[in-house]
Amino acid sequence: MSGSTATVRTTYRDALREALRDALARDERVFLMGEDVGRYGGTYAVSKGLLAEFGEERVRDTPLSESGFVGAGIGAALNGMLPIVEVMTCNFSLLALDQIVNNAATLRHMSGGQFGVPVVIRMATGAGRQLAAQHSHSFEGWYAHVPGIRILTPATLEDARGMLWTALMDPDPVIIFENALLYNLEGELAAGAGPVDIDKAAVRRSGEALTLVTYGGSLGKTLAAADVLAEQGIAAEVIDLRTLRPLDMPTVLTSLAKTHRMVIVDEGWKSGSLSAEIMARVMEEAFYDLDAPVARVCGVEVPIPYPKHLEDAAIPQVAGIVEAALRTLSHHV
Amino acid sequence: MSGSTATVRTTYRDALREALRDALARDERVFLMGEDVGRYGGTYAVSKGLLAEFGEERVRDTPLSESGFVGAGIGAALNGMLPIVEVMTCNFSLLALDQIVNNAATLRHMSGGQFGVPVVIRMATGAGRQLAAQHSHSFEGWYAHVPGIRILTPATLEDARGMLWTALMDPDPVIIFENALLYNLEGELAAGAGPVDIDKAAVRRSGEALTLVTYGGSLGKTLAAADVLAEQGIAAEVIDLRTLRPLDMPTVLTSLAKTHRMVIVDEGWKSGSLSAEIMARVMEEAFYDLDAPVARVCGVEVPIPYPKHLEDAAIPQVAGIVEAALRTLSHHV
Amino acid sequence: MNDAADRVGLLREMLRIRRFEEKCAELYSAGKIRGFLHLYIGEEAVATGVMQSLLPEDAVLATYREHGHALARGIPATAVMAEMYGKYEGCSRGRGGSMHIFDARTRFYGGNAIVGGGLPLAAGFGLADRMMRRPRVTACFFGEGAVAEGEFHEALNLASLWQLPVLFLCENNLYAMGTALPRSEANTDLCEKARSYRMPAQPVDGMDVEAVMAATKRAVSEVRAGGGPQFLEYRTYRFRAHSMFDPELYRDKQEVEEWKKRCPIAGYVARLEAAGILDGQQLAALEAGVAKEIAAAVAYAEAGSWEPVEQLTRDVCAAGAA
Amino acid sequence: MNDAADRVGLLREMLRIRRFEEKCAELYSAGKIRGFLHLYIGEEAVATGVMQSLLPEDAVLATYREHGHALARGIPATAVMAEMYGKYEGCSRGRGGSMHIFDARTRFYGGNAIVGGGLPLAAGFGLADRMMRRPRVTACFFGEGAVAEGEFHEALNLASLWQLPVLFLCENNLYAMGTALPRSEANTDLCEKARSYRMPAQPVDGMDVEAVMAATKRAVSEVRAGGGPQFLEYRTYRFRAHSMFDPELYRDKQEVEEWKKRCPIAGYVARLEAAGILDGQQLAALEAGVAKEIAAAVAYAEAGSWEPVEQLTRDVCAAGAA
Ligand SMILES: Cc1ncc(C[n+]2csc(CCOP(=O)(O)OP(=O)(O)O)c2C)c(N)n1
Ligand SMILES: Cc1ncc(C[n+]2csc(CCOP(=O)(O)OP(=O)(O)O)c2C)c(N)n1
Ligand SMILES: [Mg+2]
Ligand SMILES: [Mg+2]
Repeated sequence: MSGSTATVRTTYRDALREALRDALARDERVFLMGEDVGRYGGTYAVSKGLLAEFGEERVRDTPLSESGFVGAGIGAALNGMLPIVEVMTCNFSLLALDQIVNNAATLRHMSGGQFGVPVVIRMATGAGRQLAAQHSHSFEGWYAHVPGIRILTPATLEDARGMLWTALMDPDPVIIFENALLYNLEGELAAGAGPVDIDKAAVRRSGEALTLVTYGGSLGKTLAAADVLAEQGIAAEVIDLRTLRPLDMPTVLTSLAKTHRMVIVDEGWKSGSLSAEIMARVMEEAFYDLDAPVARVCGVEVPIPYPKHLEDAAIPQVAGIVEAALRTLSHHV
Repeated sequence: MSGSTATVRTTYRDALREALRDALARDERVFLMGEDVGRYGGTYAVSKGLLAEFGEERVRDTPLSESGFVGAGIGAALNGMLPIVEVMTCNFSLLALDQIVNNAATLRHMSGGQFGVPVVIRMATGAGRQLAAQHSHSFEGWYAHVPGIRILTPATLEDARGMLWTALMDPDPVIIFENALLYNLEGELAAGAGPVDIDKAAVRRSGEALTLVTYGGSLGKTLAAADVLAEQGIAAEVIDLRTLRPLDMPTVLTSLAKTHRMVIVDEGWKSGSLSAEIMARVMEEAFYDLDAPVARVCGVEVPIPYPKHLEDAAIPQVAGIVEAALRTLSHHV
Repeated sequence: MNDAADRVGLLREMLRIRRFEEKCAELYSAGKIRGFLHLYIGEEAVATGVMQSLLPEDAVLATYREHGHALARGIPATAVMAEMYGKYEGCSRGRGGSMHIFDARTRFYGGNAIVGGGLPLAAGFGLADRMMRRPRVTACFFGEGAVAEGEFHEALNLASLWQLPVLFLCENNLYAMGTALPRSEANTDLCEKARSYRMPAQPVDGMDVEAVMAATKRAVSEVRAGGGPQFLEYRTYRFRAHSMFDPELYRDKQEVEEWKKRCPIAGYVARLEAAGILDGQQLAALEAGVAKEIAAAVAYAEAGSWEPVEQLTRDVCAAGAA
Repeated sequence: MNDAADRVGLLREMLRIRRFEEKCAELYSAGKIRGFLHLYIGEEAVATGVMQSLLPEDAVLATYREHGHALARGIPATAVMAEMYGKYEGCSRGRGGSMHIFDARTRFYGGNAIVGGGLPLAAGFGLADRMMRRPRVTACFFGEGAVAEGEFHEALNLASLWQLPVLFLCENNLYAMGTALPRSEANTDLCEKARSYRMPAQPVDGMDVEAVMAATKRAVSEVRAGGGPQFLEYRTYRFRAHSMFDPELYRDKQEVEEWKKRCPIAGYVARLEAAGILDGQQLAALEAGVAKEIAAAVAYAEAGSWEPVEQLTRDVCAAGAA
């Protein structure tokens, strides 16, 4: 939005906080609600300082009642507010899933279009911190199955800063999945950075040899894999989906039409993962563009184990992505 | 199991009841628990009469507390029982999903193999009865994403009669999805029908022109579509997956190796559906067998509307399956 | 409640519901209404008495057994009946059917078919009103079966903790499908349970429309004045089966007959007659008016149209399907 | 509780936990233990007193703050420490880590990191025992923060309704992460809440190991005798942060210091000394024994092995991955 080219050094966490602060300041209908968002400062310190700035009405600590406060966020949205509900991590969101699927995603349709639910639900997602089986889920791809909700996965500082407001302006429920490994991500952000679109996938790196499709926490690893491939003279294009529902297939297919080969990287358990859906869409919409079967690098189908070496083996890593890319390139038509 | 060829006329509902009765009689560790399974006789009359036969300890009505009684079933299984928990319909199962994913599916692994959860959870699934958005979900494909649980979808009288005991003997959690439209299905069942395997997909009709893959409530429509195709001289092979997790891909791929063309029929919302996973597996394992892209006929991405004409339009129908098959056959290599 | 016209008005409201429901049962048998159908017959005094106590700016949330609430709240019988048919002219454009009546004009937010699913929403409604300093209340209906659900617990605690302007209105008809209350609650004193959340709670004779109105009016005014949420338990009974599929194996005919003697309509007719406010002729006139309204509703629904199948994915999201 | 040896034994158990936890904090800083680590320092009297009241055939369910429970239940410190390291020799084969201690031999069923997630399981344990007519009890620990969760409500009702042999053991340390009880419960009298399920409930001084033991023993024997479930609220305090990431913005240093004066270990040492049961030399000997045990545990963990990565998908299902 700003024409300036000045940048500030910041983190994903701070960018998220800036977005929250901005939203709270912009519109009195906005409030933030969730477990320990206030006094504690947010489990990941995202909302630190906001309680002092906006008061406890608008930065509202909740009891441990996921279904209750997510449902309350939906109700408040129906009744004129623009709530931002933080579910500490997606691991606990299953407790609120009925409210999300049977109320938030469904009310507009069931009411014949009379009511909308402009709620934004934020949650941390992903493995990689040795938190073991119950605290390492990646459910964003799973949520992307449900019509009536939009699923966002900011992977960059720009998107951490910019997606929230656009999501709040969406008249329908939006869930933002923040990969917990990204909170400490550091980098430069345009000084005037503000809202960004939430409709398009982004080409994060350009290339002709093959297309690597990913999102969220796996973007960094995928870009690193592209670096490794580049050292071998292979130019991989890297697409960050940004929004998992609705999928921006045109951007994905445009790249495929150029490269004819694709690898999808996605931390979720392989079977029924988001990668499967993209493979299915490619099958349906661009089968004859393919010079090799689309491959995927996914989470292994195991509850995430605690020890680092096993956890590392359970989720996508740079070496595995490179290997899948090379295998894909080795197919001859 | 029996060598006899005598059959009895029965229904899917009665076959399920026979299976429950048999299980309750066979092993004192077995009990049935759920909302209105006892006095009411079961919402779909599946358990009618069992309370009188086995008493209220073993045919146990529960309060409306899905998370509570599903969790209790898991706990009882950990503590030596073989519980059959009925969640009235999959629509309400989201309330119990945390227990299923974070406890039932995870405890064996988290405990390093010390504990297993031999619970069987039964639920009705599917649309087609004008019950509108909140009561018409098809979540079986969604559940199939989760490692550590087995997903069964009996589509025939044999499987309605035979899957339960095998599921109970499985040392891990098994969820049985009964498509509610099947309860009245009538037909002949072998007089001595008993347990069946739950590992293999079944070829329900043999053919060479293309493979139709489906399961559960869509099997009937798919067979009907095969009839229509047969009238046009097209021999479709129909595969009933039977078990959605783990998928029996060998049976699917054997058929594909013969027909080279495939259509998947699945009532779940298209994006992220089970059909996507099968397309992904075909892409990975049998790409070069394909003479045309695999197609799918799925639920439209909309909460199921109440009026019949809209509901019919929202879920797979015979005409749509035939059309998809013809389109697939029209591709030339 | 001294005004004769008001009292006759209450009777008329209850009659409207009763006759509407009877017609629905008929139309269900005729295949005009499909899916699940849950009738409110026997419980008419509750919705009638409650709605009289609310203002237009208040919000109402109900369950799948909500035709009575919809009518009493002022949604035209025509639009409700068209919804039952699934017609485009229905109040939810036909998308919802019997279990999902919605109406923005009267702030009627459903029609929720997940037991307990409306309770957290109600807390959110109250939170919004409180944050915006609006003197509104939210009335949330649910059956006694919902009390066992975790969402009951979470919502009551939130509402009380944050002192939200919400009325939790429990329609205790003694059964959840086939499950009698003592088979689902260790403690069948539901008011005591509600009080354990530090919320005022009061049992009300749900078969007496004036008692319902009196108790609810008092609660509404306290809630509106900022006194925090309240819980009301209306003791009532459904005279019919749970839904059209229920063989009613779980309760005695005898018990049903006993409760029918306490019919909220027959009892009120007798009371108004004894008070000299109503005579046979007036009652017949009331019935005739109601019959006319119902007939018009059926005619409206019959004459309604089916939404074009091309619009199937409309209203999944505000701007087309996602 | 008159036997001097028993009393010294209680002290030793508490000391084992305290020193174990202190060592864990150290090892966490050294990067040997990873993930989330929740220490039990300050609350040792609870697990110690409770475990003394249980029989080997009873079952125990705990939370992510369960090292103390595991040790007090009799899982060797070696196996627990190896689990913290994620070593193959850990009691959960390293798969679980700090939050997921499991042990079949002592019937220790975790180690559940979903707040409230163990409560329905406990009801199921009790149901199994009741159906099989086994004179066992199930002890289910949870924090006061879990009381707001719907599963608390559902599980307490089920257990009471069905009169299951379950002990609901609430460790009320006043905070759930940074949320003080009055900010999460409209009614902070947790025993009153439990009683609303028609369940006997009793507050216990959780800083006094003998009080814990006395109250728990009585409850256990009543539950075992078939009296139905009971609720015990242990009033205690965690001296450390919630986890290793917590800057503790939400409570006064002052408050922490006040509670530390009630340290369950220091207080008990003083009591035993006053009773002439313990002197400085004996205490030093105790400490030395404990130090040796902890050192052995660390050595065992250090010497442990990493599970081969080829076994990654083992134990997803009984017979390989599904
Ligand atoms: C979460 C959930 N569980 C189960 C059901 C199935 N069901 C529909 S109505 C009903 C009974 C509810 O009883 P109650 O709350 O007392 O209301 P009533 O029908 O008596 O008005 C049940 C179990 C449901 N709709 N939602
Ligand atoms: C369902 C769920 N919600 C949130 C969390 C995150 N969380 C972990 S511990 C904790 C605090 C729990 O407090 P309490 O129950 O009092 O136990 P304590 O930590 O004080 O022992 C929270 C909110 C979780 N693990 N599970
Ligand atoms: Mg009821
Ligand atoms: Mg606590």
